Amino acid sequence: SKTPAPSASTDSGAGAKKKFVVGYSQSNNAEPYRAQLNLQLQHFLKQYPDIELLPIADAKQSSATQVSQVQNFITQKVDALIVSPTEPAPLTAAVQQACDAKIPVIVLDRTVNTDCYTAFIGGDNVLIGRKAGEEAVRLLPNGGNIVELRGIMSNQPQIDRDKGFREAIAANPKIKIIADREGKWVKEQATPIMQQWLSQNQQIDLVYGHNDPMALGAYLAAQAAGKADKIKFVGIDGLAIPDGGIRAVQLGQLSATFIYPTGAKEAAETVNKILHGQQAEKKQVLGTTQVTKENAAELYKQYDLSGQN
Amino acid sequence: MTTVKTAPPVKAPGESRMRRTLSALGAGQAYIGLVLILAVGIATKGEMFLNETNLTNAIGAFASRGILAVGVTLVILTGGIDLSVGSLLGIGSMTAAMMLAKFSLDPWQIVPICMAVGALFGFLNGAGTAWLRIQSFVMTLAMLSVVRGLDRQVSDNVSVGTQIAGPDGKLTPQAEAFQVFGTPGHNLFDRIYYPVLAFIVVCIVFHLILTKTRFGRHVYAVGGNATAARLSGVNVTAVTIAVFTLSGMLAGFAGPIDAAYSASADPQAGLSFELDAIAAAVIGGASLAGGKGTIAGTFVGALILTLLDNVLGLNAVSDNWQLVIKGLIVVVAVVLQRPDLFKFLRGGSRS
Amino acid sequence: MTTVKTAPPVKAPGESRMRRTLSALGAGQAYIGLVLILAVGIATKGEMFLNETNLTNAIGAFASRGILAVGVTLVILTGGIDLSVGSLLGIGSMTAAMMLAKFSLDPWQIVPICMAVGALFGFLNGAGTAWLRIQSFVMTLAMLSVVRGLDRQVSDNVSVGTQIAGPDGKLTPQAEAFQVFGTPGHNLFDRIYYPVLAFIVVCIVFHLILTKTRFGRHVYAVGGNATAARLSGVNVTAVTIAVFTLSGMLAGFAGPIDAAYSASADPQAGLSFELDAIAAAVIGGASLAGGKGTIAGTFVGALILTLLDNVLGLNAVSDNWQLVIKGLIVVVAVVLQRPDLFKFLRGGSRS
Amino acid sequence: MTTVLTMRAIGKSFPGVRALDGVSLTVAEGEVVALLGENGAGKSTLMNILAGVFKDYEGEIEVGGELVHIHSPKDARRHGIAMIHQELNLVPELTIADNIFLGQERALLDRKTTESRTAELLRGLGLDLSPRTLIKQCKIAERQLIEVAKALSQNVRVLVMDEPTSALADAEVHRLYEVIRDLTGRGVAVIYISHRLEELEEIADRVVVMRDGQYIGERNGINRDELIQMMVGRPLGEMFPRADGGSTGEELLKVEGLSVPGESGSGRTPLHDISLSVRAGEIVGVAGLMGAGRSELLESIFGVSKPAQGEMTLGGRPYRPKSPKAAIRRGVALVAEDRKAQSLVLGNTIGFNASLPSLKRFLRLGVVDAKRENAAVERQVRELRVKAPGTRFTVGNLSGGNQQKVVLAKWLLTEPSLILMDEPTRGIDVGAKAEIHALMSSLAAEGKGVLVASSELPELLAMCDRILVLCEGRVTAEFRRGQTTQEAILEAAMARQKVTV
Ligand SMILES: Nc1ncnc2c1ncn2[C@@H]1O[C@H](COP(=O)(O)OP(=O)(O)OP(=O)(O)O)[C@@H](O)[C@H]1O
Ligand SMILES: Nc1ncnc2c1ncn2[C@@H]1O[C@H](COP(=O)(O)OP(=O)(O)OP(=O)(O)O)[C@@H](O)[C@H]1O
Ligand SMILES: [Mg+2]
Ligand SMILES: [Mg+2]
Repeated sequence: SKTPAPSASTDSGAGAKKKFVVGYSQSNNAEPYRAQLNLQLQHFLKQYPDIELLPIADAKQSSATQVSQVQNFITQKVDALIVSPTEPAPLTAAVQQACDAKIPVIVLDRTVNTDCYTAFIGGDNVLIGRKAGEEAVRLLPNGGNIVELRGIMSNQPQIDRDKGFREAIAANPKIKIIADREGKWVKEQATPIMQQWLSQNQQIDLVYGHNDPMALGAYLAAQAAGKADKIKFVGIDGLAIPDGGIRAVQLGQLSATFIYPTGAKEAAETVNKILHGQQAEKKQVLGTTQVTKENAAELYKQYDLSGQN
Repeated sequence: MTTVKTAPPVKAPGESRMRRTLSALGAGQAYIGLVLILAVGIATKGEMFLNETNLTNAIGAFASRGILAVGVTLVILTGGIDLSVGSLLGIGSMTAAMMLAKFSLDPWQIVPICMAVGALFGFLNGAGTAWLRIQSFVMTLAMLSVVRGLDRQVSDNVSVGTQIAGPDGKLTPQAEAFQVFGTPGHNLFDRIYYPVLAFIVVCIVFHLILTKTRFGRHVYAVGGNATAARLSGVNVTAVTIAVFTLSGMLAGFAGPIDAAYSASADPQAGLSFELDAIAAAVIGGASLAGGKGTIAGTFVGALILTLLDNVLGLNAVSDNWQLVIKGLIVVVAVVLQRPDLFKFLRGGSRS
Repeated sequence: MTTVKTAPPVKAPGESRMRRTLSALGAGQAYIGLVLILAVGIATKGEMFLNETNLTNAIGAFASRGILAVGVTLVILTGGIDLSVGSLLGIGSMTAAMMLAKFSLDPWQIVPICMAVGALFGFLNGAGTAWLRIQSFVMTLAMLSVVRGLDRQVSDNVSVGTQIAGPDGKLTPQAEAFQVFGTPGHNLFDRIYYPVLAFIVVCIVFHLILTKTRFGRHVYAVGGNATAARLSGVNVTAVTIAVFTLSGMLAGFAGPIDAAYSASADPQAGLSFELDAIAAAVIGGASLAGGKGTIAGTFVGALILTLLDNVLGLNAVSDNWQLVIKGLIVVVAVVLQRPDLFKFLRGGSRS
Repeated sequence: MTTVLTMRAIGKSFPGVRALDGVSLTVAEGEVVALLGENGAGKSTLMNILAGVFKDYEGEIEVGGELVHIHSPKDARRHGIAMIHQELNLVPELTIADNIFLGQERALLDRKTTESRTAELLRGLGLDLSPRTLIKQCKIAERQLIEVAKALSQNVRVLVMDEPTSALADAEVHRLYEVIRDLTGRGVAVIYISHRLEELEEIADRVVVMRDGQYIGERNGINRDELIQMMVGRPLGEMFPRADGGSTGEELLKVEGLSVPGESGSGRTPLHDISLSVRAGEIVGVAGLMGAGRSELLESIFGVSKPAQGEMTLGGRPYRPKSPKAAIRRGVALVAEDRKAQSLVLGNTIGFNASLPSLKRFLRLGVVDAKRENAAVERQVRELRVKAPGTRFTVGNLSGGNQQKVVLAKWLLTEPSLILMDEPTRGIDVGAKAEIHALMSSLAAEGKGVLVASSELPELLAMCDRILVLCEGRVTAEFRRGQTTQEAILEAAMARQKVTV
């Protein structure tokens, strides 16, 4: 690659009306959270008429695929690149290549191990885990037993959501995590695990799921065993889809969930700024909102994008 | 002197009874792997393991995969393989959830539709294998990809819930009815979990088809020696297409069961279920070379897989060690249940 | 009278030359699928597709899976299957990263260790298949699980980076050297991407082994007719164990390549790579029944898979449709490249 | 003459079968010893032990006066023992040269040498094939000769031939005799198994007879009747028990102008403009050299390959079978040439195989009535005197001749009106052969049509009302019963037409 300037790349398009081309490599489309992110990003970028988002590339959870996707985008000489890495390390070199090719890179959601990117936008999983832990402490004032459904063990969000949670519940020594298993982020995996926990006849007071589907999978198992009322369920993600966490809170299935911000809006704004030569913040860490029965309806309306695209 | 010649009687009555008992024992051998796991379960967890709820839960979690395994067994018996069943289950579950969410169809309308969808793709698998003579591994791997793509496209990558609430905040009658497919806690006579029932019924039906009908014989013949089958008047093409279609149909049927189990259809539903299904068949004694295997074996294979999971889970074995131990026990179970185990241990015996 | 008998000349010199040309054409047939994809790539994206960097990137992304495919081809040729290669690549990559991170070993020390680790597990696969007579599908599926569990256990479920910085904040010399295994951007003579080179070398070596050595001949014989091979004095057991060991060894070798490519060893690395590897072999014409297939075919199969991905990606086809189109094109490619395509199209031809 | 091989008190058991019991055998240098015995007598088992097929056996083996232990084919080869197995054992996807030198290659292959050696060996057997031809493209008779070439490729002291001629026609058989004489001239000992007694007369120095896994006795001269008596334990009457010229009825099958294109490289012979007819109650023979198209003709009539041109009628109605299924529905049966590849599901039971084409007969409400099925199979199997412990016995474990009987049973159960037989007595002992001949006669007597292709001319001469002779896919002669001789048939079989390409 012979280092073309980012804007020079659209020469072929010529003419006065210049359209910027943006590529986005998503780590895995088929997670509800990421599907939502895609939807939002498309929605927000549409509001900038001179920006064209290429069809979103789905790495299907494979770092190797994602690296070649980033390389494809470099080959296509996109004007800006957004990446949601599957894992930090594998994408580092690819992002470096984009950087060398003078293509601005926005890292969305998960980090990479290089500073050579233009902006990072993402949630703080340790923070969210901590909030969930604080909620658990609040829900179990007299202490109690918690079971934890983890995401894929080696995923960074799993590690962070676990870390923050454990930090927070240390506040009450009478709260104990009595069991934890890998639910792999999947609802269907969580149900039998919860069933086994229930079979072990231990007192379970709260289920902490690293995402809403797992918490809900556990809820199904508890409901079947007639124990759903005596157990609290806390999840993370808070998606505004009919099958998502906000609705589950509204229905009383989850005691609480925490919105893991997609950052789509911020990403769209940042892309626009960068493409027009404006300064953009290098690191934007997004907060979270706790979804409760009270604010659920309103949050759903706020984040619901169905019908807008 | 002719008497001497005719002497070897094809089946002396006394001998035959003994033989039959022996061969029944040999079949008993096939259950050793299962017995082993049951024994470990009971030894370590006793009542906690060996109670109706736990066993129902364990088998229920595997029911949809078990149903896939029955279809896959048919295909394997003819010497093929079906890698697309996981995706077909996925599209079946998505079809079911959408029919429910968008059109408020009743269960008895949903099931035939899902089965038809599965059968259609299964038919294409069969057509590609039998008519285009593509190796079934490639054909069904391609189908796995195509169907998963379609599934994700129609669902827009968003999971579709099946617990549809009406304006009154309660489940609609259709959504209520849909739960019988397997939302945990919905049982026949408050005891029999529907998916387990469905799995067992499917096993029985296909066991009868394979053992009692001409079609069943033809399935074994095609897998045992396709040329000989054709020269014996078997329509090898038709049999091949039929087994793939049936496998697809069963996967379609497993769709709503899976959707009800999770109370939602995930665009990723059924991902890599094909491996579990094939594993159940092969652990149950089906030979990937074709011509050898039974539904009973597949049933046992499915039980081994799911009960093993359950025993390890109840014993709170860590996730990583579960992977290790599961692999080891599968090997041990397969070795133990070979019919010629004793001969094998004594050494000897060729190829 | 015997003179009359010997008359029918089976090989007239003129005819033989024609025959050979024809059969060479028939081999050319095998590349039609690939040519088709290249044509689509060039037609739709021209220079953007057909340039060294892009092709290198595309093939480089698949290199480690391509190496797995070579090993898997060996196993398939003997009539077996190896599902464990993805996990073995995983443990190979973890071994490499740990050797680098914990013991600061040099690349030439790391590679043999990784290959030995892979070969060890491969040997166990072979032993289970040949000695315990477990179907290789079950044996390697169990190994897939066991090795993944071990991989996750030794790594404590945390990925291990390979870009180790020394006290001066720069990469250690070993980490620097490790990058040649395939960290993107590290090329031989600034042009040749090492993993692509490694893949091609592995292909050539194993092509020669299969076509020029006794061992290669025996591999084909075992897969083509194990009984005949045994009766001819071929040590079927040894050949079986050898191919699994080699497959494991190659997977171990692919480990550091994958680790360098990702600049880290993920405990999940290699997940479901086995399907890609087997698909490459089978698309390349290997028959799962054994005895039929070539390394050249597998190489073409790997190119088809990875270039297809690349073309679809460059054309910015949406991912869901990519899955659909990919499945369809694989089917078309496989149909087009069958050696008897023309005969097949004319109808007729019986199995 | 010095003794090269001594087998002493050899015994072998399989589950439920005592295949060999205390059998001894000695063979001297340059001697041809024939092993004779009924199907299932244990001949192949005895020789398989010698060739290292089985890991364990009872008894002792001495080669060249030295006690040896043979537990693998490699051991056998080391002691200079080579065997041509009864069932063909070649790798279809490899070339002839690769197959011949399989297991004896150098670590680095030497194509040139092996191919030129192969060409030499093939020439010696009168086979004009390129060493690079794939086995799957070779005809079954060619494959059998390739097996011979494979055995000859080694430096042998003892050569075992287990029915090496079962797929060969006379000309090839004589070529094989020349090869054997050449070998014995060089001091090689040959053990020769065959059910064709007339072959033994020509080639064997000594005949050893086995029955039910035991040594019965041996003779130096060949006295047919005595040998048969020893083999089957009773005198056997007429070998070919067909009364002269059976009365024939209506025309059953009529074939006119049948042409089938061959496929290059598939080993199939094209057929040109063949016309024939078979009447009810008639046995029609088809003679020809190997590759003459006999099998192809029968298979075409059975709907295996679609004819390009020609008309057929069956029982007066037009007959154009699209598939074997259609043929079977019209009451046609084919006893195919290669029982292992074309006729049997080896891994399944006798009962499964026997009832496969006739299951329709046993259906009740769409379900197979196992009782009726079993009864019918058992009756048929007993009638044909299949030697097996029961109908649930795995076909693959039967002796070759008994497998052939299962194939016959399978087709008789379909109650065909026209039965096509391709080498029906291949690998069948004299006793059983007589039974099959009797069976053919009785089928004809029942008013069925029989069309039989065979490489054994005496069989055709004795059994058939008419004999068609094929050469390179054309009918070159037709003889009526009693109006021809072996020589006349052979001449017609070699009446090659000048083909202008
Ligand atoms: N692998 C096996 N398992 C079980 N029984 C076997 C096996 N091989 C041979 N037998 C049995 O051993 C007996 C002897 O068989 P063998 O093949 O030696 O007969 P044969 O004399 O060669 O007969 P034929 O002339 O038909 O070839 C038969 O009853 C046969 O069924
Ligand atoms: N590649 C093959 N696939 C299937 N069958 C084959 C193949 N090669 C040969 N055969 C068999 O061999 C037969 C060819 O023999 P053909 O009809 O030409 O001669 P024939 O007179 O029957 O002589 P013989 O059977 O003695 O060789 C085919 O009809 C078929 O039964
Ligand atoms: Mg024999
Ligand atoms: Mg023939």
